[in-house]
Amino acid sequence: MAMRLAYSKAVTLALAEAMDADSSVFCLGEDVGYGGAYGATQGLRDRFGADRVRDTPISESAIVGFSVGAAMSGMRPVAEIMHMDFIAIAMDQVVNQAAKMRYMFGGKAKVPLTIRCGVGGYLNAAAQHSQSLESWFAHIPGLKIVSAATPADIRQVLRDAILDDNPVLVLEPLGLYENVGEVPETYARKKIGYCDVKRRGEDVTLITWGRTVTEVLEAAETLARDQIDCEVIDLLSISPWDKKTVLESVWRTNQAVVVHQAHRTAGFGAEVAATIMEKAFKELDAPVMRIGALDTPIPFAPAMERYVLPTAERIVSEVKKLF
Amino acid sequence: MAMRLAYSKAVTLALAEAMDADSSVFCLGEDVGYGGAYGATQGLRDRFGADRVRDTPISESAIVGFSVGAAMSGMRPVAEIMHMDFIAIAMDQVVNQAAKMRYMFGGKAKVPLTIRCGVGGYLNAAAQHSQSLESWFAHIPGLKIVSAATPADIRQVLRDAILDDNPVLVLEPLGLYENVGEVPETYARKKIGYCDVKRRGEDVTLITWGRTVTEVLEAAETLARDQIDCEVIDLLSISPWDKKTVLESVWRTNQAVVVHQAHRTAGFGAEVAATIMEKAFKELDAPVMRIGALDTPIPFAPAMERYVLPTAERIVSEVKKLF
Amino acid sequence: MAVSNEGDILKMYRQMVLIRVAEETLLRLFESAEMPGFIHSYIGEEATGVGVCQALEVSDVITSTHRGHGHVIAKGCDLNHFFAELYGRSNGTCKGKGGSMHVADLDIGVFGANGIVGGGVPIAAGVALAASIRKERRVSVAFMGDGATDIGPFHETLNLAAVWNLPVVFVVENNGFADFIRVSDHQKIDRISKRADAYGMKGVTVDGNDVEAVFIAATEAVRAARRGEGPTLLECVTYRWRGHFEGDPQPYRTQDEVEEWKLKDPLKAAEKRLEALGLAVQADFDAIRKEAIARVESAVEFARASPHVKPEDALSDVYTDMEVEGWQ
Amino acid sequence: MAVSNEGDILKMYRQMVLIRVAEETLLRLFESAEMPGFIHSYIGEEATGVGVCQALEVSDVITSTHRGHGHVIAKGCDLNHFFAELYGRSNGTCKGKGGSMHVADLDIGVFGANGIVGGGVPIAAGVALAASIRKERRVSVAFMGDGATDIGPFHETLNLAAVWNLPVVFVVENNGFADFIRVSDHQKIDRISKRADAYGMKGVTVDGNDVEAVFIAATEAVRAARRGEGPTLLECVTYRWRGHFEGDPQPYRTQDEVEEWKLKDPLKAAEKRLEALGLAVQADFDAIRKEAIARVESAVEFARASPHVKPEDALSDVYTDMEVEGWQ
Ligand SMILES: Cc1ncc(C[n+]2csc(CCOP(=O)(O)OP(=O)(O)O)c2C)c(N)n1
Ligand SMILES: Cc1ncc(C[n+]2csc(CCOP(=O)(O)OP(=O)(O)O)c2C)c(N)n1
Ligand SMILES: [Mg+2]
Ligand SMILES: [Mg+2]
Repeated sequence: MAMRLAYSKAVTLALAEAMDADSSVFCLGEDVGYGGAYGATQGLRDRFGADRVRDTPISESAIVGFSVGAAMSGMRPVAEIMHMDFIAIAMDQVVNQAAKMRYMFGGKAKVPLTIRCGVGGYLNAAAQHSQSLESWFAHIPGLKIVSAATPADIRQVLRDAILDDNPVLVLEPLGLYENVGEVPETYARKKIGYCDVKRRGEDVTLITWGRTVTEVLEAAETLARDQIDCEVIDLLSISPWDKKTVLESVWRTNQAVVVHQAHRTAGFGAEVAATIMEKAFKELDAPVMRIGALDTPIPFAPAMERYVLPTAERIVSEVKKLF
Repeated sequence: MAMRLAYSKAVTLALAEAMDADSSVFCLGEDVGYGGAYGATQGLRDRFGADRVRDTPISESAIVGFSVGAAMSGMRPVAEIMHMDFIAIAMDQVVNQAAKMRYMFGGKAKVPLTIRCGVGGYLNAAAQHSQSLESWFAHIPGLKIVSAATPADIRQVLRDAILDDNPVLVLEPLGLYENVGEVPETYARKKIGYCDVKRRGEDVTLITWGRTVTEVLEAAETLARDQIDCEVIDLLSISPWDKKTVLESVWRTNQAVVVHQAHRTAGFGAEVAATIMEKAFKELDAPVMRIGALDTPIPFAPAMERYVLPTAERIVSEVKKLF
Repeated sequence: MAVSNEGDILKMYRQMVLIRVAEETLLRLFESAEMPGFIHSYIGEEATGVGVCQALEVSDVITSTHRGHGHVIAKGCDLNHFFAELYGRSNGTCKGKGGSMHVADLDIGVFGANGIVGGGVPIAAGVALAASIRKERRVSVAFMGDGATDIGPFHETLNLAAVWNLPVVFVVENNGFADFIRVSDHQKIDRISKRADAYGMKGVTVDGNDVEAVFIAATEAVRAARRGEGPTLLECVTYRWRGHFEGDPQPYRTQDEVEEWKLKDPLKAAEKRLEALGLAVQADFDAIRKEAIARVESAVEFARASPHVKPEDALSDVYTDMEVEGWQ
Repeated sequence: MAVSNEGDILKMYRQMVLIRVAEETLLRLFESAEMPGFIHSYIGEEATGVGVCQALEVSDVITSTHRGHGHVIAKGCDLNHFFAELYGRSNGTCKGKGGSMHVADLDIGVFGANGIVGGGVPIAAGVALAASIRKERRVSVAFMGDGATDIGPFHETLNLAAVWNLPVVFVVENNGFADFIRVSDHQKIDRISKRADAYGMKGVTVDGNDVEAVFIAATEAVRAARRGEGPTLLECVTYRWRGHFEGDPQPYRTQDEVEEWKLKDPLKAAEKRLEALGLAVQADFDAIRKEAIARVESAVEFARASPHVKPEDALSDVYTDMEVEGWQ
């Protein structure tokens, strides 16, 4: 029996299940005890107690740093960074500590740490509350990164992340928290690194993740009306990513477009595009197209923000250029 | 009359010239008053006084944050981050503040800030003292990034950075500080965004920057003996980068390899490769090759570090695969 | 401590009323979805921003926070362009690029509201550093919340500002909460101003709802800074009447608690004082409020009539010398 | 304060000598270029690491710093694998991946030296958080330098550790300098332990060259932590005999100053105390030193004879469950 849940409640579900299943799982972050700024941890403190659902001061570096220490001691902390922009305060702990501990210590440490980040724009929250910074972390060995666009997927990837013995960033698009969808009753673990083909198609492979999944799917519907048959792959896992599935699709469609909400320049789309071109150079009819936010800080005024960020409409008009 | 100077002394020269030319230029950072951990600011405090050459506590966030405020007040601070790894402490001030101030404030602020960072490995300094993180910053609108591999080039780009009205990161490869080379007597300003073709060649375009410039040039010499005639472009400026020169070269050679010391995955090489493939798809005989550090934290033991980081020898063997 | 110039109280009262009315108006506009983004209301905390800014000269600089409307208006930001910014219009103070969390006006020393907690703290110190190097008389003020005193850059900044003896005042608006978290749950000390001791800096706590007390303490701190005596940490104890942001369900406190604090309304307190001093009577207060309403309404009209931004406007102001590429 | 168990002093003296000899040996090896990387010498500061670690149980945890050799040896790290790590050999504590700045041995509670100033501070608190949640008796200690007390994560950590009342001790080794900068030039307070007040935490300063005093203070702090009384900030005042790193030209101090501090040699002080207590005489000290030399020499031999790393070893230990691709 599947349930219908809002995205934020699917997060809560995953956290509750994980805490039920394993007493070493605990949550910490700003306001998480009161349910979180976006309601994703509602009810957890009542259920699991203040010891395991911890409100913190505004101290991102301590939030992540304490989590690293706790993880090295055998706990499975789930830290929340309210907006990914704020992870800037905690970069040392994420990148120089969490990511490298195991390696620096010759494989003797395990850091089973999950960092949930609200991510991205379309909130009219301007330049310091709208960033999608996954490419920073994809560049850092030792980290894994997942993201999801539907309630079912976030439940899956978040639980997978918590079970993973490595530090994993879980990116939750802020603009999707209220979207409702089906969530399967049971969870079965999958090892991080899988993607999901959200739509089968023959003409072009659209690769995306996070917030733009919904935009891409909408674009694919529109394009279908113009006889352009899109395959849509939601990476779900950005690091590592499922190259095999993507390449097999591109070998078949001979065209690829990568779409993300992060800035286009030096976004993770560049990695995907470069990889596809390395491995499917002969099969490609055209260069891999990259669609991302324009290279400006995210502006406040809605009309400008909608212009800067990729939308379904924009994706349609860009993809059409290939045909 | 050119001078022969060590790289670190070319940095000192550029700083002294800039401070001589403009009283709003000042330096701050850990140990800069005592000449800096790597000797790049030696003698400056004696010459310009403790007001303009300032030792700071170990407070990277304050170093950059104070610089942002001073820059917005019309000063031209030159902040030093001893190893780029430590910029992790200051990411908020670099990315959320310095980069975005002008934009968030509707173009009314100017942030003429220079951030000098020692960068990269080959020092046996292990995972937290060896990173090359330029791709993080290339992803952030509002920042510029330059790097240089020779004394002459660092004098040029550093002075250009200080004169620039935007925040500029200047990456100084730690492994090159003691290299000696000619530096022209006079400086003439160039607007950031230029590259330097360090070697003309017909068979393949090698694009690189920073520490790997010397490795690539050495590799090109070796390859020449095998009749492989490499063009070597030192980007010098990573953001923005001189696409035109690179593309014109690739249109001619029909092959491109991008080499950097940063990790390969999601490194700036992905951006360069993706761009070349977008703009020279038809001209390319093979996919753009990317050579970067392997995707592991930088290990301590010299034998492992040399394996992980790209070396001239490795570049030779990789490039040969194209022929 | 010397009583402030009595005329100042009236002036400050006027400012507080203006802020109150502006904020009340904003809430209505926001509720009716006329205004995009997030709103963090300053209602109840007016005495702090006003008392501090009254101690400043135009050439002095403030950095503000996500809860910045009060600071910005108190420092003298033009209301028309302020409202236009909140509407995201092209003649807003930031051309619609900043919005509520980034209102700025460098000409009058508003170096910006800031969406990052603690983000403006080192920046204000950097302004003071520039003043110190150039031997200018400029003083800067960093406004921050109680929550901001827990974040790393606060610590780095206060330490270095003390070491360099900079002309900066760190104003902590202790409004009882950091987001949903009570001060007593995010730090274990009874006075935030105690943190000054960790830096060899002067620390002062005042009633942040008493505009005169704030003004006097701020004047003292600003004078000390200007005289080269270095920074002060000034804690103003006040209370946030509204939720953290508009829409906050506020499970963390009772309405009773809020009502209790409303009895300490800084505007009412100022009215009492003005009456006691014989400087004004109820009719004056009514007139002042009416005048404020008129000013705010006209600013809202200005904003509503302001030109909408063009999508492509987004491409400018990233760099001083380069345009960014738009969609082809 | 109660005198420590007298046997402890002898034990601690032994440890200090071992560290001193290990460090002296390292310097020679480093100078002869036998050892790669950077070396930050602990000579002169032995009493701090030893006094603190003596107060700990094996299951207690420390996080250390770039100047970590002393801490790590004092906590009981096996000398053979310690030296092998510094040589970058595959049977080093970190398989040659960490080197001097990252020596770690989780089994005996060494959660690593750390190359980032302040990097280990929140990590130690996180270990204490785990102990607190699981109601274990484990206490953790974060070692840090005076310089580390200026960095943001220090502040965030101490505040939160106090709020959560965690079983952690923050040990500040005030050795007079942060890199080239004197403490008086990087902070304006006379006692770093004063910073504890900013967090509602207990702060103590002791003579960091008096191993007994350090031990007593650390024991008290550890006991308090174990009893659920929360964290302590323990400042140990000592002095760095060598340059910041080997090769540092030290323009920032005179040799006279160094010589003065050498008169306060913690080893010599312990010898005096042992003699006064009638627990040992010069011949014992000579024997202890000889024994230390033998242990260190044998560890160096072990390291030298240890297998070299293979380049491809670099590919493992990035993740628990994935290998990284090497060159094709
Ligand atoms: C670095 C950072 N972390 C978290 C947030 C989210 N956030 C916005 S306001 C706020 C609370 C601020 O509390 P306080 O400093 O007391 O200011 P107040 O809202 O009470 O005025 C938080 C946590 C942020 N903007 N920046
Ligand atoms: C975040 C960061 N900034 C700068 C450095 C460079 N650095 C290494 S050690 C050191 C000085 C540390 O001083 P202190 O904390 O007093 O320790 P000590 O060296 O005196 O033992 C500095 C600045 C670093 N490793 N990390
Ligand atoms: Mg508050
Ligand atoms: Mg020190």
